[in-house]
Amino acid sequence: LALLGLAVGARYNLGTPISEELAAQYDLRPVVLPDGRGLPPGEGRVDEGERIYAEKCASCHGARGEGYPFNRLVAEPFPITPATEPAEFAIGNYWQYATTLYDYIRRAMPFGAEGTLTNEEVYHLVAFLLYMNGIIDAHEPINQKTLPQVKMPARELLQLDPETKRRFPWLTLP
Amino acid sequence: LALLGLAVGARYNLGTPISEELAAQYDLRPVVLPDGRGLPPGEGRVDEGERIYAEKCASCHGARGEGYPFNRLVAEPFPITPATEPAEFAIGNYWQYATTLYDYIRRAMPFGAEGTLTNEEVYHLVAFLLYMNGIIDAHEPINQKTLPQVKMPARELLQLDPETKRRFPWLTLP
Amino acid sequence: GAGGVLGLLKARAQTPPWDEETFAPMKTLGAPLSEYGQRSPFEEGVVRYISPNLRTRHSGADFAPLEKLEGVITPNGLHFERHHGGVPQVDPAKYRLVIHGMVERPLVFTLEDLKRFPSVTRTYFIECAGNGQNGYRNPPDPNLTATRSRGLASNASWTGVPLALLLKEAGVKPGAKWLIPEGMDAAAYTRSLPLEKAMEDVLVAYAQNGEALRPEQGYPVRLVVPGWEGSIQVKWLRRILVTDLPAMAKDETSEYTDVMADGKVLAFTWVMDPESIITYPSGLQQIKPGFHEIRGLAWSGYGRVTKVEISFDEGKTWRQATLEPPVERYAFVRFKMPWHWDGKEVVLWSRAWDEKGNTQPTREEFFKKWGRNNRYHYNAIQAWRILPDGRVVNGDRPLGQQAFGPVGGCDGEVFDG
Amino acid sequence: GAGGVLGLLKARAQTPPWDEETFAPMKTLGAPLSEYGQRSPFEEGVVRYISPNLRTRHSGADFAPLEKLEGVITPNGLHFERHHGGVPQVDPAKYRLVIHGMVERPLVFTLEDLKRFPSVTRTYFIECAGNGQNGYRNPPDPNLTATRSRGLASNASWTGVPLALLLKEAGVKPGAKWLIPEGMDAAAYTRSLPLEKAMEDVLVAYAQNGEALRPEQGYPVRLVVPGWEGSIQVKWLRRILVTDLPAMAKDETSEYTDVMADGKVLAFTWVMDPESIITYPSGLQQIKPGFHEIRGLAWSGYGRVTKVEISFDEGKTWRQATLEPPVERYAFVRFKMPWHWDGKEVVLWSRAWDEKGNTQPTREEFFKKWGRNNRYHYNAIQAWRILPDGRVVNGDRPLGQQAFGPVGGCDGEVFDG
Ligand code: HEC
Ligand code: HEC
Ligand SMILES: [Ca+2]
Ligand SMILES: [Ca+2]
Ligand SMILES: [Ca+2]
Ligand SMILES: [Ca+2]
Ligand SMILES: [Ca+2]
Ligand SMILES: [Ca+2]
Ligand SMILES: [Co+2]
Ligand SMILES: [Co+2]
Repeated sequence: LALLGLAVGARYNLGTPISEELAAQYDLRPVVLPDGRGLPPGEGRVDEGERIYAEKCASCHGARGEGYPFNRLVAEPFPITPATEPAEFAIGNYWQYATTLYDYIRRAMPFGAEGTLTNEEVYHLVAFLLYMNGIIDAHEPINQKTLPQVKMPARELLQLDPETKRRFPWLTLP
Repeated sequence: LALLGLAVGARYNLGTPISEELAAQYDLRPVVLPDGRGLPPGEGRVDEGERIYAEKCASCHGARGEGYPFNRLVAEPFPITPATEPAEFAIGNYWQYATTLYDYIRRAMPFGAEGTLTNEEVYHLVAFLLYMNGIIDAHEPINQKTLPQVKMPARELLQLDPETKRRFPWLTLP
Repeated sequence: GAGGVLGLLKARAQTPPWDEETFAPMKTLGAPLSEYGQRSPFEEGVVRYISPNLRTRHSGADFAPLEKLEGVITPNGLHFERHHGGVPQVDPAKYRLVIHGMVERPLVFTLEDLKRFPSVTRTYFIECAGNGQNGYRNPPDPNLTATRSRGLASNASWTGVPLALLLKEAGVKPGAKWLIPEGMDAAAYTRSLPLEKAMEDVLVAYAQNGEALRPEQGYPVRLVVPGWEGSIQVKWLRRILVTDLPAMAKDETSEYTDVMADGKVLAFTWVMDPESIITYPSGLQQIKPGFHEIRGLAWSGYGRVTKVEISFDEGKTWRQATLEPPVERYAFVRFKMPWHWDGKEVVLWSRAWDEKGNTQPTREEFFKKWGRNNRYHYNAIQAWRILPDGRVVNGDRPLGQQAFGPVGGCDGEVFDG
Repeated sequence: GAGGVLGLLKARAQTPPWDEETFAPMKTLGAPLSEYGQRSPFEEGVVRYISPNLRTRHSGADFAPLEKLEGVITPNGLHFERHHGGVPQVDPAKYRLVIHGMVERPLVFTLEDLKRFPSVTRTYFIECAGNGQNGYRNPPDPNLTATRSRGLASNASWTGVPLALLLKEAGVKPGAKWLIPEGMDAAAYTRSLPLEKAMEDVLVAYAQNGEALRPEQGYPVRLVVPGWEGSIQVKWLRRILVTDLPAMAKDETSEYTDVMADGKVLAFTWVMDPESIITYPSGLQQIKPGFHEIRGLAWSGYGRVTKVEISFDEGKTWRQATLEPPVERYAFVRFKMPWHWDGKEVVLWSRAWDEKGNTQPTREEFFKKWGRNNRYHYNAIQAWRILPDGRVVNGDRPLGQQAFGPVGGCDGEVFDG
């Protein structure tokens, strides 16, 4: 019976091909990779970030990022120790990749009005938060090129889970 | 560790013993067995049954048991054949044990007011329905002793399912 | 913006699976945490099928929507229902089970007592003996669905205490052979169950798929009698009389007895015969040419399903489907077969085989043995016909000229009509 | 009448389990057939536990009521919840999944497309990496229940298409190593998943315990990643980016990383360690002397649970519990042990072993390796203490004098406080 002749490995011909152009349109909040791919053109400045932060973020994260009612965003630029309370974990002492900040703010903030920030606004906020955490100077511009270069203090603590290393020997942390 | 010393086959000592007297009180609608056990004292008469039937049953089963809106209760006193439509199945042509009638009426009728008939009323109704189905004469009294003796025409059709016979060789139909 | 690209796309002959909304920005915060989750409102159409003539009745049955379900677990809200006097509401704190009759120590158990005993959780199907009744129609119903063909069956993970343990606790007296379980529904429903089966694998169950039994399935306590017809698995169980004779209760004499083609009437046909039903593609669905996975359910009251076969030529040749593990005894089994539909009319048959070597008959074979006016234990092969336009309809062929039909296994109320 | 007999009975010292109502005549007709069954009103108290401080929040978690459930299936309405921006309401007709990035053919799938692929149904647990967080408290919380100890885990029969098939359909390009699945919740939640795991056993699931996914579990489509932490099993899945680097997303860097006792922070601790929790008797329950069946749940992200042991002397000696079949890989297993409680104070411990030889540490052992300010992957043995009056309380012993506690795995919102 020829009805059942489905060769192993053959395609099922289900789903519809979508052009790169349409896929890009579907890509509403592009993923930012640690090497900077996914970052848009544009540039952020600390002072402009400060202004936007006060308007759109401070009500949840505190006037200077100290937290309340939601997460603390600002910490000293030294990594945490095992004695640091998790409530104190924040960008300066715990975040390991600066690119994550761009990805996450564009993706998920401000809470309740996600997806409303422009790419440029996100750059400003990232610059401001990196500055507040003592990671960059007030005048350092943040863009496609500079952001992936920013070294986060907590990166030196980060290691791969040993079981993950065992199962995926090729895997390294960026 | 003595904590776990539960001998195989030992009792769990769960549940509370109940006296025969209390169990009888819990036995709200006693099971009537084909040999008559479970039948109460008392006696039923066809004419009295006719009166109760008209009052409490006819609205659902038809003035003379012909059915509508619910089951037909009256049929010719001959067993069904494979050509008989199931809607025609009724006491005279399909019921195999007269005791079932007592058990069921006391247990489950009148629909919506179950458990409201007295033992005596049930006897009268059984007598009336057996009479209407041509199984007994108008003057035959129905009681603990006579009811289990009543032969139902359809009993001769009834056989044990062969698989049941195979699995439970001791099993016979009363 | 999306306009330009989409304008271009709209020109294409075949409508692509996107429109403006596909590219719409995501919404804001969703619903907060909730104590007991409900289905998506978009799933409200997945319901049990209630025959229009049974909607206002208190004795009747409704069907699990088999073709809308995946895997083998029937969700509790969709488990088929069958009752003879409506669903009683029972307060678990006031619930009592009495075991009496031919026992050394008549006992009364609270629900808490029952839960303290060693427990067993097993997945078992429960099937109404009246399942398949629509198969008695001639000519066959063209609008049949998998639900209306075999949906008086469901499958759940039941938890309870083995009835054997309760009986040992009460001490069964010599000479006892039968149990008469009784429900606390309005009909005080009773049946007769051989003690031997109870000692083997019957459960006094209090949970269904992890949570308490649903009211329609006997809350707080029911019997689960693996492999046997649903009606013997007494719900809302209030007592068990231990005795030496069967009761020959109304529902094991006037109902749930089988009128055979030779005129005999069989009593105590307890074991449910092997069954299978293709749920995809099935009646009233519509498919497109190309790849499909044929999916279905199979079960047998004789134990394990060993094999399910599918025929594309009305029984001339058969191909073996895959059974998805774990394949459990007395439980639904999901079978599957990859298939490429070329757009030509075709009829699909399925048949299950069980560990005792039983399989399903064709309709002709079934009616040679069972009477045409029987109401129970229909388990003939169900055929589905795929029409060239992709519509799926009942593929059963008429048997002769005579018109007949199921006039009901519910005391004159047909299950489905 | 009942009065006389009952009057007599009332004189007895121990109250018997009956009163006037036990002997009350049965009620009349119950409820008619219904399209979708609901729980008994008497079961309304069986709900997920929501920490009082999370009731109004849109990012949080709630707990499955483990000690109120039987068997291994978590009912869909009681499956634990965890989300970062509330539960979106998704129209299945408008739903699309896009696979793009390093693929030969970027593809868009409708829900119907996904269901046409070969399907798999398997029972898998899903556990939040933050489960067990209450174990970080010192001194231990005396009011801990099994729910609050380990209820951020649930177990369901999931149906879906293997992600491997969708990836083959799109044609993964050489050099691709990672997938970035994205949710359609407000947070457009993303994580990084190695392609290798996807090719092995990851499901793109659309059904849960037979019916469509519940909204809280990702309706209409989610990832199921057997054995791995819940947060990587992206819900409301809208697209998968195929790429060569992990995203190092917020929830795999700032959250769901583990602060070890030696000061290192571990990334990608995906596999869930073995767990067991005695659900009966457990915290805040009360038992009577006599027979009890100790019952509990065990699972491991390393595969099959091979053994569960129970200790009655805080780990000096161990006895093996019975595992109830079928024992499936990456799934809850129900363990049981018959036990006679003599009324003396006793502490119960349980520990699970898996097919890779892993077991659970004591609290001391756990904290030697994992930091006291970590928030995830707590899997130390949970102790329950039975007091002489039968009350069951947290049996964990305090560790030193220092008070500490879980300050939250939910971005500063504690799960339970
Ligand atoms: C209405 C409240 C609210 C507003 C306004 C808000 N946030 Fe947040 N923010 C939250 C919540 C809640 C979380 C935690 C989300 C979760 O559970 O994943 C969060 C998390 C974050 C985090 C991650 C913190 C961590 O270490 O995990 C960052 C960074 C952040 N917000 C930045 C911003 C910025 C920048 C803005 C303004 C554009 C902003 N937020 C506005 C509520 C808010
Ligand atoms: C309100 C409607 C109603 C009334 C009143 C009623 N019945 Fe019924 N009867 C039914 C229904 C409905 C059934 C089917 C029950 C089931 O599904 O098991 C039935 C079934 C029966 C049967 C079984 C028929 C068979 O062959 O299966 C008998 C016998 C019977 N009734 C006798 C009586 C008697 C005697 C009375 C009066 C005391 C009575 N009924 C009053 C509705 C009624
Ligand atoms: Ca039968
Ligand atoms: Ca059947
Ligand atoms: Ca009848
Ligand atoms: Ca982790
Ligand atoms: Ca854990
Ligand atoms: Ca954080
Ligand atoms: Co019936
Ligand atoms: Co989080």
